[in-house]
Order: sequence, then structure tokens, then C-alpha cells
Amino acid sequence: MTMKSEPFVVNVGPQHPSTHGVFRLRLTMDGERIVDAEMVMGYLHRSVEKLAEGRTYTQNIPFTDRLDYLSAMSNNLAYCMAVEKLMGIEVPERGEFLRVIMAEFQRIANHAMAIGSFAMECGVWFTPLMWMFRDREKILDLFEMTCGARLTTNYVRIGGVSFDIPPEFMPAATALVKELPERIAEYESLLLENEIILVRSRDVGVLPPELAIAASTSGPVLRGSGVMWDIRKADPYAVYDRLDFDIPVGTRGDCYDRFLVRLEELRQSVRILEQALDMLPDGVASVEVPLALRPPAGEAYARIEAPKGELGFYLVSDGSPHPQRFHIRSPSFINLTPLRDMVVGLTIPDAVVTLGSIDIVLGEVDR
Amino acid sequence: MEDVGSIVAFWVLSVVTVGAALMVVAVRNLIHAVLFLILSFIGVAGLYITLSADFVAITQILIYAGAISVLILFAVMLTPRAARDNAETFLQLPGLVLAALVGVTVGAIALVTDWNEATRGPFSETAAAIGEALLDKYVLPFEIASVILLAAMVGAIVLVRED
Amino acid sequence: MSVELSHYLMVGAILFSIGLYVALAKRNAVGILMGIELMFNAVNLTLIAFSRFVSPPTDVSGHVFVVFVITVAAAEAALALALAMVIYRNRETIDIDKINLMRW
Amino acid sequence: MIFLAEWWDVRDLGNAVGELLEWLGDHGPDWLPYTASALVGAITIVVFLLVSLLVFAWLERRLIGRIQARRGPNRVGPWGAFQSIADAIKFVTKEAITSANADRWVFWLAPILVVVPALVVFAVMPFNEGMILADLNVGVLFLVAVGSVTAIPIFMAGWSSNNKFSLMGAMREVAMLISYEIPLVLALLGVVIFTNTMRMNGIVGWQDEHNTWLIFLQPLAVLIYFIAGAVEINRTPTDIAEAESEIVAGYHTEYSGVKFGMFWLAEYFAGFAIAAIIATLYLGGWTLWGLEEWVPGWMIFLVKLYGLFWFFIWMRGTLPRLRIDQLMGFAWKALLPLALINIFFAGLEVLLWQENDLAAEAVLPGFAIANLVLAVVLIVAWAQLLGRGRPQYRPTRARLVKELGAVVYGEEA
Repeated sequence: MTMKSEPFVVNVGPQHPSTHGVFRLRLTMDGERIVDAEMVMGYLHRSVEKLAEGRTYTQNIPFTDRLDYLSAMSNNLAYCMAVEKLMGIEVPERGEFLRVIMAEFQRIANHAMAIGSFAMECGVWFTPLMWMFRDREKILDLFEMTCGARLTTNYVRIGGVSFDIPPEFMPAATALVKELPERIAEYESLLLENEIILVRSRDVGVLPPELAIAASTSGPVLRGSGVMWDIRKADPYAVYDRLDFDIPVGTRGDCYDRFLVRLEELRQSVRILEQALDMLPDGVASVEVPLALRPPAGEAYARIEAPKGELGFYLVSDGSPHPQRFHIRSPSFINLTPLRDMVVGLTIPDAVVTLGSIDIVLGEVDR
Repeated sequence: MEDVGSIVAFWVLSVVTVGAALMVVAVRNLIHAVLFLILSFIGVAGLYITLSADFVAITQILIYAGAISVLILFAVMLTPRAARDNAETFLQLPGLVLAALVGVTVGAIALVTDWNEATRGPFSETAAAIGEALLDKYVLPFEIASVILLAAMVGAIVLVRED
Repeated sequence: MSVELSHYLMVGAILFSIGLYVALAKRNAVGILMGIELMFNAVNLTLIAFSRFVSPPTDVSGHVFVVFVITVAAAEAALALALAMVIYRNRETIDIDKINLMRW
Repeated sequence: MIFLAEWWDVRDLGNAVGELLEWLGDHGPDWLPYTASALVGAITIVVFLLVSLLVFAWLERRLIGRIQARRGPNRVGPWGAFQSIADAIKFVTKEAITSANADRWVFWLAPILVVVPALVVFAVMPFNEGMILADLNVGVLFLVAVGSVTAIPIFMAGWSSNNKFSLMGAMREVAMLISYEIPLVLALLGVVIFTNTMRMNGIVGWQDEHNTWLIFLQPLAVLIYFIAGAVEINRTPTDIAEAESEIVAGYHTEYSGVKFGMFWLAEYFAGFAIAAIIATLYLGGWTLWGLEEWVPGWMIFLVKLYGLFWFFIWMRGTLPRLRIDQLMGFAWKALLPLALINIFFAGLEVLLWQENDLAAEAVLPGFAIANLVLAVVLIVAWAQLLGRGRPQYRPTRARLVKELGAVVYGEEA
């Protein structure tokens, strides 16, 4: 004998504290249980892909800052790699190292936000987020030191980076890298062994590896499901093949595993940073390229392991200074696609935790 | 009970109690009816206090206003929106007549009968006396009441269990 | 002017008849339950009033009875609401007019 | 207790009020002292609560700022101390919106009624021997009854808002309140069993007389009461009913301006009320082993109250929130059985003590140790019984790999 209840619809978003922006999740509920979930996107659509077709290749770099505004460095990097592939430009070694350093700092900053907001979703009252902000601020200070901007850096340029690092960068960066393991241990003591986080996220929002692969998810979401996959190893770019690091994977594919993977990636990023800062060669950081680039006609796809997953830029050139086609494979958007299968059968609190564990940025989802 | 306080309290509380009970009949929205019912319960608790029955008054608030009304609210919320009106059946008129007759009869008996009122003061403290009575003179009913509660609990769970 | 036993008995009588009317005439099963609760309250009030005005000062039998009534009322409310739920599940209504399986 | 019992004795402000009432009784009509005492008591309680609120609304933000490695409000006045006043002005001046399809009467009534239970609790709270508005002989029961009524204004608020999130929050709150009331009552029952009275001053007096606090005799009950109380007052981390990340703001989603301010007020008042109850029933109230003869008792009481409130602030800054079904399961599966066992042992101990006519000094330390051991054993055993030892509830770490390609899904970490 089951309860005959009328299904009702709950709109989580677009104005909701835990949708990370203006995402809308339309949940059809049967009592407490979610029976259907519909994702409504596009509230933040800015037509980036079309706009980019009207601008030169160099002018497009600032657009990429505003996609995933929490990891602008990685976006710059992926886009510039695509243009370099199109043009056949070789980046100097120092430039590649600087790119890796910035990308890994950006990864730490992004994961700090992701873990902090995931903890918020689990109901902590801002404390982890604020602690994470503390370290993220230091990383943003480094960015500001280097290129003058904190969030929308516009640092990585075609052929290298915009500026070489200032002299005060190295001491500050080394000090921060020394300090970070201690901080990460602190977060682990606050969050990893927290029984409430454990019961809230363990076996919640399970994403089996078959589904994760079928939905072509990437990044921590895919690794949380136990699939060993990382573009830094699978298709090494920049100088990642010369650095020693491990890939964390989960074994259950639940929210807790995704959280664990991110937490461990913080450590691995610190490892990479230690090596990269140590190995940073002298020389020039970038090659001169003309402002109005005219790549030969053709197409190129470059991908990196952005903090949120595989970030790819697909460019088609017709020989003019503007890209004919500018496509973004944004990890947030694609990681979001299996959300329906993850939340059906759960309750609203679980759905919110699941959404938080995917780590989306709406700027990238809606583009 | 001749002091001003008791008289004012009695009249205010009676008006609140009876008025709220009438509103239970009158309002069209079932939730409003439940809220007025709660007000009526609290009014009755106030009347108990004027009768110096402090333990019973607190129990009244605890059980009626705090538990039974919440149960009723839950039941209302678990039923569909369409079933939340407070309308009358075809028995409205006979019901009204019967209720009026009962009211008049009981009222008349209450007024006419000589109740042999003892001239005595209010209770000083009832909680301890009730406790002693429950475990001494009325120990059997007390046990039976607990068995009833247990049976009701088991029965309610069995009735609404989903399997 | 003073407050006498009969005042309380009158309040009890009025409350009882209102409860009776609600229990008899309301169409909603929950409404009927509310009427029954009102009648319980009326009876309790009468018991307490008698206990205050009639019985000897050491005797709290009236109070004890009210405690029992409240106990039983709680049990009754839980059961009646469970019944209403079951009726609603099976017949998708708690309208008493439509619950007429048992005819004479 | 050597009270000078003069009106100017600040150690017990009740003396001055008593003096005033006596004078009024001599010089005015019969009803005047009653009315005056009610008025004085009510005004004192409201003023005390509002002042505490103004201080703590600021202090909490500063303390949580400390916990969160930031500064907290520091702009309005010295160290930001007038922040709460600025907040209050903001609450009052903002528009109190009533949404179009709201049930107007209920919607307006709920924020007013929600403050009442928390205020009324302080009527039976002894700030000092004479500083109590109504020393009911069913004081403890009164606390429970008032606590149980809190559910109704909250339901009214959630239901009348005509908003799904509000209604969900309200139903959660109601379900939680009735679940947590049972362990709460059982925890208080232990106190009554030991002290043999439900009068608040009587309980304080008992603790004073036996030179002990009931927290030592009832450690498990204090823990249960603290958890259940935290749930009742509905603050983070047990703010299921207004879980910000899930259901926006729960039952007060639709409230703004001064109406929202009332809910905010009620939350703090309820927090003070729970802290005051714990301070009185378990921590000896206004007594402190003789110090109350030199320091005003109400100051001792307030120190205890604020100290306990600090625990709520600390919890708010630290813990995540459980899911509603987990929190309900915790009440029924963990707190309720533990509370029942606790009651059983408390009854057994008191029986042993009373029947054998033992000296209090001899038995109470023994009971304290026994109950502490019992509490620890029970908590550990119950956690094991409920499966906290299962591998899925153990924190794991991500597995580290060097090579790509394989899938490790389903393997034990």
C-alpha cells in the first residue's frame, strides 16, 4: 500500500542560494523523492562563441577569462594552445613553465572554491569557504603581482605569456607552496574526518563509471567514479610530461569521492608547483607574434586538464584575422549532463549536495 | 471567586474559548479551523488556571496545543488540497438542532441543579497530589492508560505502514 | 458579581454543543475529529470545575480523570488520523459523504 | 543565604521590586501590586533579552569572524559594536512585503506569535532567589509545554506564505519539534527525579544544598538536552527548517523587513532560553558554591547563560548540517533510547538513595562517577550498534595512481 500523492514541481533556481549562479533545476517530486529532474540553462548566455567570430585571435583571449571566471588562467592557456597549434608556434621553455605554474595555482584556487562551496552545500556555515578564501586570496595576490589582475587575468598569450614574473614573485610563491601542505592538512582535519559530511555525501549522487564515460564527463567527476583519466598524463601538454605527480581516483563515484579527489588534487598540485618552481629555466618567456594574426586556413583543437575537467577549444580558420568557428568544450556543461541520472530517487538536500559536488560555473555552462 | 482578577480572567477566557470554537464552525478553510481550535485549547487551559488546576493546564497546552493540534495539521497537510475545505454535510440542520438541544439540556441541568458547593479555597499544589493519586489510588487505570497508548501507537503504525 | 460553578458549567455546555455540531455536520474526517476534541475539552473543563468547587480540597480525582481523558484523547487522535490517512489512500477522499461502503 | 534583604541590595534586585510592591499594596487598590509585578517582570525580561540580543548579534558575528579567519563587522562604532543597532534600523526601515497570494492574517500573525514562547520561558527562570516572575510549582513542565507550542507559529508562517520552500521548511520544523520533544522531556525528567521538585528555584536550591551541579549527576541527559535544544532553536547546524542551501530560507523565505526581524529575534531569544534552561537546571543557576553571597547571583547566572550561548555560536561556526531524515533518525534511534536508559538509572539511583536513607555526601559522588561511566559506555555502544563502525562510515582517501586506463570503481579504497 503506497501513498498516493500528487507529484509537485519544485524550482531550484534560477534564484536559489545553491545553484552557483543562475542555473535552474526543475525537480518533480513525489513526496520527498525526486522522480524527475530537468536542467534549464541559458540564463547567463552571452553568445561568446558568436562574438568571438567577429574579433581577432588576440582580442578573444579576454573572452576566455569570463567563461569559467574562477579559473581564468586555464582558459587562457587552452585557447592560446589552440591558436598556437593552428599557427605552429613554439613557446619558449620558460613560458611553458610559467603557464604550468599559473595553471596549477589556478587549480588550487578553483578547488579551494569548489571544496568550500561543497561544504556549504552540506550545511556548514561559511567556515570552510572562508578558510579556503584565505589561501585563494594569496594565490590571487600572486596573479596580481604578475599581471595586474586577480580574477580575469588575461595572462597567457599566444606565443607565451604577457609578462615575465616580477622578482618578488618567486619568494612569495615558494613561501606559499611551503605553507600550503599545512593548510591542506587543516582542511582535512576539518572536513575529511567530519562524520556529518561523510553521512551527507557518502553513497549520495552515485555516478557509475559507465555512465560517466558515456556522458563524456571529465576531471574530478570522472576520476571520482574510479576512471583513471587525466589529460595531463594522457595527452601531455606544456611540460607536464617532465613533472612527477599522481592522479587521485575514487572508488565509489559518490559525492564524497569527488570531494576526496579534489582534496587530493590540492596536494598533487602543490607537488607539481614545488617541482616547476624548482625547474623554472631562465630565458625569454614568450616569442613575438604579430597582433593581427592570420593563421593559415585549417582547424585545430587543443585541450587541457582544467580544474573542472577537459577544457577544449576548437578553432577553424579561413585565413582571415578572425576565427571562422570558435567552439568551446566546456567541462562544467558536459559534467552537468548526467545530473538527472544522479539525482533521481534522492531528496532535495541530496540533490543540492550532488550539484555542489559537480562544481559548475555558470559562465562556462551557458557561455 | 470574587476578586476582580478572577472575574475578568474568566470572562475574557470564556469569550476567547467559545468564540474560537464558533470560528471552528464558521471558517471555510480547514487550516484556519485548526488554528482556531488551537486558540480554543489555549483558552481552556487558561480556564483551568483560573480553577487553580495548574498541572492540568500545562498538560493541556503540552498535549492539546503542542501535540494533538500538530497531529491534526499533519493529517491536513497529508491530504490533498481539494479536501481542505470545512463544509457541512446534508446533516447540517439535524446536527444543529441536536447540538442546540443537548446544549440547552445540559445548560439547564447545570443551572437548575443544586451542586452542593463546598465553600473552600483553591488548591495549593496539584502536581504532587496528582502524582500520588496516579500511583496509588488510580494505579490500575494508569497502567491501562499506558497500555492504551501503546496499543494506539502500534495500531497507528500498522495502519499507515507502507508495504 | 462573582464567578460560580454554574458559569463554568455553562461554558462547558456551550463548548460541548459546538463540538457536537462540528462532529455531526462537518464533511471532512479531520473536521469531525476536531469536533470530538472540542467535546473532550468541554468535559474536561466540567470535571475540573467540579473538582474545584464541589469535592473536598485534598481530593484531586477530577484532575486525575482529566489526565486520563487527555491521554486517551491523544491516543484517539493518533488513531483517528491514521484511519483518515488509510481511508484517503484507499478511496482518495476524506469526504464523509462519499465514504458510504457500510449501508444499512 | 545571608541576604540583607534591603531594597538597595544589588545582589538580588528582587528585593527592591518586592519593597515597591509592598508599598503599592499599602497605598493602592488590591489589584495594583499584581499588575505592577507582572509589568515590572515583563518589561525587565524584554529589556534583558533585547540588550543581550544587541550584544550577542554583534558578538556572534565577531566570534564567527574569528573562527572563519576574517574580521567581522568593524565599521559601525568602536570595533563595530553598534552593528546590531544598524541592523535593527535596517530591519525596521525595509519594506515588509506581503506576497500577493499569502494568507494575510496568518502571515502577519506568525511573526508576532513566534516571539512569545521564547519570551514566556523567562517568566519561570530564576535570575536570583527573588528575581523570578512566577515561581510555578510545575516550572519544568511549563518549559516543555511552551517549547512544544513553538511549532505552531512556524507552521503558520510556512503555510501562509504560499511558497513551496516555506511549506517544506515549516513541515520539517514541525516534524523535528515533535520528534525532539520526547528526548528533551526525558532529559528533563532526570532532573526532576533527582530533585523531587519541578519548581525552578527548588531545583537551584537542591543543587546549592548538595553542593553539586546536576551536570555531574546527569551527564548524558545534559548532552541529550543540549542536542535536542539546539534542534529546537533552529540555528545552524541543526537549522533543517531554514536550511539555506536547500530550501532557501525555509519558513521565512517570504518574510522581509520587520517581519523577518521578528523571526531573527525569536531565534536568538530561543537560543537564550535554551541556554538559560541548561544553566538553571544543570549548572546550578544563580549559585556558585557560595560566591553568590558576594557577587550578585544574577551575574553568575548571566555568565553561565552567555557561556552556554557561546557553545551554540561555536557549533554554528563548525558543523555541517545533517539531512532531515538523518536528524530525525538520530532522535528516534539514538537520543530516545539513551534518554530512556538514563531515566531508568536515575530512578534506580534515587530509589537506592531514598530507600536506604543514605547520606547525600556519600552517595552523590558515587552516582556522578557511575553516571559518567554509563554515559560514555552507552554512547560508544550505541554508536557501534547503529553501525558507525561500518567501513562506509570511515573516512577514506582518494587512491593515487601513476598510470592511466584502468577503472577502480567498486573496489575497496
